[in-house]
Amino acid sequence: MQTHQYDVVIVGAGGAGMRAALEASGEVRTAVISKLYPTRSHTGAAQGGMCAALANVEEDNWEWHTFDTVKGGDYLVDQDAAEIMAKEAIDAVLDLERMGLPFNRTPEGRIDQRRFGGHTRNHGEAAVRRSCYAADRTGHMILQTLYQNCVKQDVEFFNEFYVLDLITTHDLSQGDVADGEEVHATGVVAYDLQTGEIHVFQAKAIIFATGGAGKIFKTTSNAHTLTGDGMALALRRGFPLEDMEFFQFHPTGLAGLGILLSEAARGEGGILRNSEGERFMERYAPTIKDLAPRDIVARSMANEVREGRGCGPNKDYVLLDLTHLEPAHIDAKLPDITEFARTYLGIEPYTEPVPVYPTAHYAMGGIPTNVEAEVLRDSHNVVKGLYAAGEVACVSVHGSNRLGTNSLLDINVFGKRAGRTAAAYAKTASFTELPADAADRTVAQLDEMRNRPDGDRVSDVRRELQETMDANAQVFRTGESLNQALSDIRALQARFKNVSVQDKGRLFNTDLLEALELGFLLDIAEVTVVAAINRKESRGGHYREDFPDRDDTNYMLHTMTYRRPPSAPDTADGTVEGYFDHVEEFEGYKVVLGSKSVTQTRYEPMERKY
Amino acid sequence: MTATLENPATEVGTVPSFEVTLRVRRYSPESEHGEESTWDEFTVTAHGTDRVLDALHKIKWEHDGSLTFRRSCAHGVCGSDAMRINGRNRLACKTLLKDVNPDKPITVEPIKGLPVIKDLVVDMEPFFASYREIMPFLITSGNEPSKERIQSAEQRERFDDTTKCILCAACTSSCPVFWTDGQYFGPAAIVNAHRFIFDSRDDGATQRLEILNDKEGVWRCRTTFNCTEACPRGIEITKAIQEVKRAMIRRAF
Amino acid sequence: MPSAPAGTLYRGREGMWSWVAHRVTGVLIFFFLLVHVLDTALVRVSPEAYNAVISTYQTEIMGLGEAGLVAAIVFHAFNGIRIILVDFWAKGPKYQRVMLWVVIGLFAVTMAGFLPRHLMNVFSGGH
Amino acid sequence: MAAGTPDLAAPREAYRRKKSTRTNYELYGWVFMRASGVVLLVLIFGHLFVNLMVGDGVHAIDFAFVGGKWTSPFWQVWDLLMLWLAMIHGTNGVRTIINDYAERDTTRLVLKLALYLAFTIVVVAGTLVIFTFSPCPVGADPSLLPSVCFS
Ligand SMILES: Cc1cc2nc3c(=O)[nH]c(=O)nc-3n(C[C@H](O)[C@H](O)[C@H](O)COP(=O)(O)OP(=O)(O)OC[C@H]3O[C@@H](n4cnc5c(N)ncnc54)[C@H](O)[C@@H]3O)c2cc1C
Ligand code: HEM
Ligand code: SF4
Ligand code: F3S
Ligand code: FES
Repeated sequence: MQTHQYDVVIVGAGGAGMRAALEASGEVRTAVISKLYPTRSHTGAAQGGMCAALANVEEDNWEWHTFDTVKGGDYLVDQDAAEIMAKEAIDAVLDLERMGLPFNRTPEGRIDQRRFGGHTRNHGEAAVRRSCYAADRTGHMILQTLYQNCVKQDVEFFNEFYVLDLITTHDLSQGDVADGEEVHATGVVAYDLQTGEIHVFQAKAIIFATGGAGKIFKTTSNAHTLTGDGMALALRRGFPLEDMEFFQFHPTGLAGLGILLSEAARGEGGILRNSEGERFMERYAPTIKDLAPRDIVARSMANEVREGRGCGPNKDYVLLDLTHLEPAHIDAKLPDITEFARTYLGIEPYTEPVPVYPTAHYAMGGIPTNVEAEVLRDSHNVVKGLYAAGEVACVSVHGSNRLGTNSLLDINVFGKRAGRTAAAYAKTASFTELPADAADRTVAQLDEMRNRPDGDRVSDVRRELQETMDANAQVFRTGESLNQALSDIRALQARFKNVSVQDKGRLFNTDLLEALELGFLLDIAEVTVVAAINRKESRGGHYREDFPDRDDTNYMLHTMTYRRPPSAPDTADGTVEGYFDHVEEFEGYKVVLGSKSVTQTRYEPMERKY
Repeated sequence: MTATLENPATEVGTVPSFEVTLRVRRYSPESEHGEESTWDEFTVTAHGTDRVLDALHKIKWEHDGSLTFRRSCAHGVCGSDAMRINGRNRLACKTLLKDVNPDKPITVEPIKGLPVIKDLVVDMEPFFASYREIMPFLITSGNEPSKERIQSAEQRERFDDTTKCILCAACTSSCPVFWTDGQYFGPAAIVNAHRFIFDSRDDGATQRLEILNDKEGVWRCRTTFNCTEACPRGIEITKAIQEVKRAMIRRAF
Repeated sequence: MPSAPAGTLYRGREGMWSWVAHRVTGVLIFFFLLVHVLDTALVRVSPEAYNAVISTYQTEIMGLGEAGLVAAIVFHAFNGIRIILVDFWAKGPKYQRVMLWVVIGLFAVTMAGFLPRHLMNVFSGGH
Repeated sequence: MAAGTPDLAAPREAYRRKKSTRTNYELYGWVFMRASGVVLLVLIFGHLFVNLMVGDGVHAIDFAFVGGKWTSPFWQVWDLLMLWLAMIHGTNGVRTIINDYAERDTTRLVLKLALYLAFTIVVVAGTLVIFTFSPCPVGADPSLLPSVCFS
């Protein structure tokens, strides 16, 4: 076992993590721990763009951007955070450009912008060109640019280190904090994949930037490594997760595969058609049609398929039609995604429409933070020295449905803020002594897992989890389907207790890591479903067929999911009688729900029409 | 109920499944074979749109959990899974089984020229060390503009090709010159230098050209084109290397 | 199941094999040149010595070897030009494969012009 | 050749790039290879043509033939240029190859010393021969001499 001491430790080297590192590493001793080489992070897969009201090509301003974000999130957005994000977007883009990001350019040599779903001029009048982009590789360029600047600043990386535990002064999953006491995060425990060695990192400030959890679903645009590690680690320490029921399904995944075709395809003029060749989005969103927010488009597509207007032998997908676009235009603006269609489906997008179907894409929920990226341990208190940014966090700027291009923005704006506040805090704070047994739990877990005799295969349990999530907690949900998912997850949690790994070695044991990741997935799926069962309304990405309407009277609140000991009271901070009071008992713990109010500044909830 | 498909994996059209055999080169110092490499054969059932990565996953998940390889994005954008498939460097997640003649066993080996850690996993550190040496970041002089730097669409186009690199190392580890002693900077480092040398906003070209005007720099490239053929991003690597060489010559004469 | 461990040959394409050939021919020519200069130097010793050595070139076996040498030079020379075009002509890298076929074509034509005559000389016994 | 040698010995040692020289040496070498290549193309093809194709081909080569050629300054310069360019070109080429394949420093050093020694001997010998060559050595068998000796 090795121990390290850093002022700031950043977990995750995706966009959010590296943006934070650039802020912090110049100020204090900083380490970035990542289970992947930084440039392998899934930020690199993002395609379409990053929006900011630069107004380089047409009139635009950050207020409109705020409004679109709020409306897109079906009013569950914390509007103070959305305002900050929209305002700081402009600098975030300019920062990146100055760091060297090769944006596409206008004829005048400025950063070019294009249309994207849900982004409008003057509060919904028409689509506006707000997304700054580099072909359909914007995320790739952001990730590369940030990494390049980390190289420039000599940021210290621990690559292929898996963080497996968070060390805190209190374990809230075991009991409450006494009044007046502060909860501090003091370090993390990491596993060096290459050697199998355990490393304990002591830190004054820790930033979680571990990305999403798309692998709880089967059909997803997310990487194999997006297993919700950061969220699960926080949850296991008794910290809440916010709005987990809201998961975004991106309308245009390659049918059957889930590989994403960016919304930019529609931003550049692509059209969705059903088996009758009809441009069906005209019926669902007459004003902005194919560029409606993702939840609406995904639902419309699923509905077309359900009503028998799907295409293909099984009538189970719709078509994304680019054939009316100039091949040269496609090559210039959408080179990668058309290549995906060719490589993976053997379809030539110049001449044939591409089969698409919604794919699990983005977790709107996550570790709750305030606008300074400080992690909350209930609806008002922060955890000292713990920060989160990026997809792992819930600020909440996306509410119940994220607008396209707002996540690359989120990781830059709040990544920067996290780095800044963490460094500032680390300058004033001192190290907290780590308990001598800080790593014991992790070591025991690893040994136990490694030495377990024959049991279930990790892959079987994972597959069944993903299948039940796809079948029961996807675009359309009902109380019944969700309860089915929950009971499946319960059974799988039980089986997980004796899954066994075949690789018993120490070196590069990915078999073992997959087993641990499965544990994270199960925990995340569990709270996602519990929160979804509890929210008896439809809003944004969460659509309940048994409650098809939005219910602002009862549910204009963020869900907070806590893991508590079985003996703890059934109520959590912010419990609302009759609504957010669901409790699920599991073996050894229970999941308790509370709420957090939604911050509204200038926009009153309205009906969401496009 | 939900509109989720009964069988969401249903492919476009009906694709028959077939049996495919993979011959994988194994190396695991902890195993009974010690420092010796061995070949293992596995036969799995695959479908029409399955990639080599899917087959490797099937092996790992259904046959031998100890088979070790890197992967993440599974669609050719993260650069994790460059390996030698039927003798050529490719990304496992971008190589359809049906395109590599599944009638015969498909050989899978780690990329060449970097130290093997386990099975298909190699130590990437030397590769990234070369990358870091060419100063892969924008170098500017003068004051930061308050808004963006101006760059015309043509100037942006000039280095577009080399911005696509995902640092997968397929090129460098396909280069016969790199195999010999591993001291050569390798095509990937040159590609990333090219990306900045030809960026109109950058002022560090001289330094980078100097770094690559080295015994182990661009002059070691013998234009074998293995790199260009291996690049999963379709970057014209040899062309980029030649452009860097010519830039150096222009500077020297 | 496990068979003997042996890495396979890298399946490079035209570019790689033409480089291998260029290298092999280059070395071949180099060593021939060493010998050739030294034997030519014998003209300094005496006409007899020179002619004695040179006459060994005039056997059939050496004649065939010489044909091989010329082939090596011809390939190396034409491929050298191809490499130079790859280096200095902007479209060179794009057409490298085509150019290799041109090299092979030119090689065939040149050898077709040279070989019959040379072999005739070699086997006809000359003097 | 080494291109595809099934070198398997597997896991290599990690390495550090050695401190290296940043001069224009490799650049000039590279340019020279191309420039000399083009010139050599002409020189060698001319040489081969005259020696092997004109008249009786190889069988025509003897002391008289060579001596006859070198009485002309044109062929003297031609052959001298060819000798030098080909030797530098070839030596530099072989140097590259040694750099590629010799992994141990001592091996590399030994091979290169041998190479440069060979280069020196051959170039010196060749040059001397071309310049100090007398087509009509005294006391030689007249039937072996070129016709110029009798005019
Ligand atoms: C295909 C696709 C296209 C997208 N397109 C767009 C778009 O056009 N516009 C837009 O705004 N958004 C887009 N998004 C969303 C956006 O890309 C992501 O939400 C965002 O990049 C997440 O960044 P991140 O930094 O939070 O996480 P990631 O980039 O996923 O990084 C996570 C990091 O955490 C590390 N990590 C995880 N777990 C551990 C652990 N246990 N220990 C150590 N390290 C760990 C990983 O190694 C990685 O470095 C897209 C997403 C996808 C999947
Ligand atoms: C006939 C005209 C010739 C031409 C056009 C020519 C051209 C070239 C070129 C362009 C190269 C550089 C290749 C590279 O950098 O990849 C080269 C390499 C080489 N040449 Fe020549 N050459 C010629 C004659 C010769 C002769 C006469 C010799 C031998 C003495 C020779 C020996 C070599 C060697 C050994 C190499 C190095 C090969 C390598 O590094 O792979 N060449 N030649
Ligand atoms: S240039 Fe191509 S092959 Fe080389 S590292 Fe980059 S993407 Fe991979
Ligand atoms: S494979 Fe190597 S030799 Fe040059 S053309 Fe590519 S770097
Ligand atoms: S897994 Fe990302 S490139 Fe293959």
